[in-house]
Amino acid sequence: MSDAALTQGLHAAHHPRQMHHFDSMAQQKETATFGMWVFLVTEIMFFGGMFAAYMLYRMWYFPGFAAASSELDITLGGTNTVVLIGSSLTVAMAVHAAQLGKRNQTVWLLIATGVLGVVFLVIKYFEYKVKFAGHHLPDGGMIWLFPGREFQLGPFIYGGFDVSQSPELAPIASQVRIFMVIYFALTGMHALHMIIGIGILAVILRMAIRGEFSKEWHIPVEIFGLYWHFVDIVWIFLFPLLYLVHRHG
Amino acid sequence: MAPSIPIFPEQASTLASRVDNLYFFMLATSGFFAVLVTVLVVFFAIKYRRRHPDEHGEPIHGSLALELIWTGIPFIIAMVMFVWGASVYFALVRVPEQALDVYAVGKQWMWKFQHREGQREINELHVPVNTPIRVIMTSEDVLHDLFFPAFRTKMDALPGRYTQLWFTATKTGTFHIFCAEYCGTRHSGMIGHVTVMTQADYENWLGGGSAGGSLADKGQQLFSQFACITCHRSDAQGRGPVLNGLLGSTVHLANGNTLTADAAYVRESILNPTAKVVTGFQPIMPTFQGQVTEEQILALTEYIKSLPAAAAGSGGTGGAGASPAPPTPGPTK
Amino acid sequence: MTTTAAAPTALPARHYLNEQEGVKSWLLTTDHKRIALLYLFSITAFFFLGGFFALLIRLQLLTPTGALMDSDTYNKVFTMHGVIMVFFFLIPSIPATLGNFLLPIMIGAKDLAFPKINLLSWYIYVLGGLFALAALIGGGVDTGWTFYTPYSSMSSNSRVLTAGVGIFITGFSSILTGLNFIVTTHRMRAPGMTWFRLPLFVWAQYATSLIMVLGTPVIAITVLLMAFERVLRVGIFDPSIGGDPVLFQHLFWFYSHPAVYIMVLPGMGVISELIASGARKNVFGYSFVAFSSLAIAIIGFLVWGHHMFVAGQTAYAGLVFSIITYLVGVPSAVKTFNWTATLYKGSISYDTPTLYAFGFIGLFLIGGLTGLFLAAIGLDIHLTDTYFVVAHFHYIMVGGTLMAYLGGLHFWWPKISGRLYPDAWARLSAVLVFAGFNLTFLPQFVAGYIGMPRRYAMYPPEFQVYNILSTAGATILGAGYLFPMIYLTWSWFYGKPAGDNPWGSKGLEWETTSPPPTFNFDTTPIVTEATHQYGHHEEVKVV
Amino acid sequence: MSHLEDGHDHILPATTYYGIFAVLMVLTAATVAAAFVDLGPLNIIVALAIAVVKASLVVLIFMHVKYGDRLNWVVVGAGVFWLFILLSMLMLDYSSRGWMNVPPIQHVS
Repeated sequence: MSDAALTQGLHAAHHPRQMHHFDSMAQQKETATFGMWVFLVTEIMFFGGMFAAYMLYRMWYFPGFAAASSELDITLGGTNTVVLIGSSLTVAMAVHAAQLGKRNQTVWLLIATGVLGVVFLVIKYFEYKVKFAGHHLPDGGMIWLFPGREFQLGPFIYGGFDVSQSPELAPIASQVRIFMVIYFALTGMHALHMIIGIGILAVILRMAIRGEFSKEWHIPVEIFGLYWHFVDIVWIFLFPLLYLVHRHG
Repeated sequence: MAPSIPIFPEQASTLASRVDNLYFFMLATSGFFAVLVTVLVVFFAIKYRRRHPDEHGEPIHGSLALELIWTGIPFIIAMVMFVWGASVYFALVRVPEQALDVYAVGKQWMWKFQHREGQREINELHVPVNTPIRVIMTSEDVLHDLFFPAFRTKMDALPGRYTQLWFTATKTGTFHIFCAEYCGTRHSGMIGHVTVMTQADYENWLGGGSAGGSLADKGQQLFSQFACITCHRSDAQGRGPVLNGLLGSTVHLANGNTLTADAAYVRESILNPTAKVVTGFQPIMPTFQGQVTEEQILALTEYIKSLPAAAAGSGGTGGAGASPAPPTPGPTK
Repeated sequence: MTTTAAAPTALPARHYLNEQEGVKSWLLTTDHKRIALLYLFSITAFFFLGGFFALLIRLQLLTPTGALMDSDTYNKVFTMHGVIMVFFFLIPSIPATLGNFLLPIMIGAKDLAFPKINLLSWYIYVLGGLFALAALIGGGVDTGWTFYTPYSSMSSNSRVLTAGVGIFITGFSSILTGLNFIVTTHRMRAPGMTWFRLPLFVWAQYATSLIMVLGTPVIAITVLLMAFERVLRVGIFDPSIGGDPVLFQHLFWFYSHPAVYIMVLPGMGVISELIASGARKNVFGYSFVAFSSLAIAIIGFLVWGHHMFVAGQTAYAGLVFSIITYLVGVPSAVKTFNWTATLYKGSISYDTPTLYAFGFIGLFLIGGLTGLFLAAIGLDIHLTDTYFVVAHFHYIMVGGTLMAYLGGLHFWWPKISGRLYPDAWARLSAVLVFAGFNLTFLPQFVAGYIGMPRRYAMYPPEFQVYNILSTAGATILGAGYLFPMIYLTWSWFYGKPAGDNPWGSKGLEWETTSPPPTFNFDTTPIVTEATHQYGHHEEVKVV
Repeated sequence: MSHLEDGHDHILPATTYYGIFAVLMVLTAATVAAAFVDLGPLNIIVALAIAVVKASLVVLIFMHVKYGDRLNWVVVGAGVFWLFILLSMLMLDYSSRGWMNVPPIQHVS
């Protein structure tokens, strides 16, 4: 690309990171961050479809949602909230360090972000494991994939009765089931975004270690920061919506 | 049916002409605009054709007045169409009080109709002329749509829900029934006929064959068969609410809400008994999901409807005044 | 064709097509023009595949009992026709080819903002397309392109999952294209290219991109949930365990109604350019045409419930959706009147692109006006799910979008290929397409009002005459589509060099060479006037 | 592109980030605490209100929208607005489900 630019003789000496089709570093940076923002809007709508389902079924099936939500581990969920907001802080500080051109600080803050991200996923793994062991993962036709994993109602309490022990509470069971579906869909999709984020983070960390970023050019850190913050924001909504449906009484 | 070439569907219901009038109005209005624009385009294209290669058009940039006119006029016409369409729609969805109920259940790939008098038909429906008919429908599997082109009405039949449509046929004869919502392989085979008969013919037809008695009779058999009767006793001593006079009455629920009992409530209470528990009763009724078909639910509903309203003094309160069931929580089937 | 300069004898020495050679230079290109050609090639393949299914549909319906195949096969054929035409042809058609090629040139940029993402979007499209083909080869899908639950999730025994994954993947291609266009329009305009100097095609692409970015993620998650439902029986759309099948329809149409505008808005943008160039005149009421695109894009998100008037949504929701639907009709009317007024005192050519533009106005007029019938909620009860609807949306999508696409292709082909196509053949095909189209779909309005339901493999005999007319028309239409494919391919190799500006048109794309150089312009252009200013633009006249 | 800034980042002092983090922590505690108090229908409103405040802080400060291009405000606003369209138009149907659509069965004498 730089060859073509040279032969065209269009570009005066410019920063080596400036791509051929931009006129200035400022334009390039504004373009990249704006692009990320537009992408995040699509992400809002992507989660929006699931939030729509959540809203409808919460309205219809509040008892089931209350029973199922109260079975989620609020300690683990709360810890994860703290962890994720903490990682938001570290990534914000990483961008800050990159803006100031402090390489070492950027590297360590990115590592901290990654560690917190992994901690979040590990905690999530243990939460999922409990649900899996309790057969709360709706599996439907995939019995062959999860032998003996038929959906069961673990100790979901509704109106003082254990739902799993009372056949007449079976209707609550389907409500619980729908909550669990939405829970796994939302948190699963969120966790997938975390995993992708950690993958991107690894690439950026490598670039940071190699000293590729500078005061003038640190676009990747910045747009990664935007992405990571967005994932954090999703969790900020997921936590009260999933874990805190009906904690009183 | 004679293979003649129809250009217009037969008008065979009271509302058909209202729908058609709206259609003609739309045809006229949009025809006018289509012709107007087409004539202008053709006229301009000929009059202002390019006469030599270097010619330019006149630089006319626009006119606020014209823009306002051709924003305003379509807007007004659109609002007229909306209001007209809405008024026809109200007529199509507002069922007359004295309508005769017929039940329809869609199933891949047939329509099953049940008359209250007990007749059951598949892909055939017999109705009397000049009588408002309401079809209450549901589906046993996927989405279907009951479509009567000659009556200008249709409605989706959804699994798990009741929907309805109504019509008053104005002509005797045989007309198409189509399934209009794609429902799988034999979707195009899910068609039938509605036969509109004179009142007298219809009475005869009704008298012809109702082997199992009326729909309510069938419901009564089911009521015993499923042992509903052990809890839902008419003497207000059962563990479930008295059902006499239930439909149309106000039900007070355990969670403090009230509702007006209708077919959907009855259906939900059979399949999902704990969803709406009557106040003073325990959520002890087992679900009948998977044990009872949609048609049987309709029969049960019809039976409940036929119960004398004034029994046991519980009146229209859906058994709220009955003594509450003994407190037996937990698994008591 | 009108040529103002002496006929050129050769293509320019260096241009984007010969800058680099070899398959690899195409598969790894980040040049928006080459990516546009990659798209052109792939969507043409899908168009003819979808067209083949259309032909099968028309042949089947020649006789009431179905002349060709059994119901099951027919259901798969119309589903694959719909899926391929909607997701793999119409949605990418104008944006990914003409938009990709022209948007940067029209705003005086060297490329799109994110060239690599642009290439990525093509690969994603191809991957999605491969899934669709896998579904097809693996036995087909029989749900209809709408994938309504619970049929798709619980009942159908066909390759729903594979097709769903294909649509899910292709959605991201659409999102990335839209994202690229939005960012490019905001950030990459040449000096002097203010918003109100943008060609109307760019406005239309911008409005389209908004829908792609805001709507597509919702269909992605909806299809995903449907797939979960199908595999895991999770119950989210299954009424027997508490789900609501109507929720699927809401989420589906939240995207799929605006998707109609993804298809037709770019077409409207093309027509604005064709009319302006064909009449050598700036478009009448520029800002009204520009803002009507945005209005359509935004209001278009508020009307999805008009697909569900009989689906079990409430009467109240139906009424609100009905009235908003009428509102979205107004900007479309404004556009049509402005195009017509543009012709007034123009210098109108009868070149092929102009013929297509006239055809578009005629067909879009019918498509749009019949939309008013369907928006009237009392009338829609009778019309919905009949052939009236089929005819209506084909008038919009095929009569509108496809006419505009072909018109645009003929208009910019000299720019894309650097060569001229045989004009007589092109005009003949334009006429064939117009005539064939009307013969195919006008009878369907009549059949629909009489009550012929859509998606029927067999039908009562009284509808036969309309189906015969339709099939006859489809044959002509097919020929009309085949010709351009042949003579455009021919002209790619043997056509006469076109010169920079064969139409004597205004616009940045006509100021560079044909074909353009890799970076579009030798020097960054500086824009000093609004779009399509012909003649003496200092004496601006307002009537 | 005249409206672009000169390309220099708007650099916030590090203390701002720590301050915002502290506020976010306090709000997290508040949302948990509020959930254990019976506020009736207000519970969900309080929970969402706190979440919106938290999200706004992240968007405005951590993501620099407060200091960036006006365009980014528009983009964020568009995202929120379209989500609102989706949810509210959906509710148009579901919130009126009980009004009329279910056929009441009357007594036919």
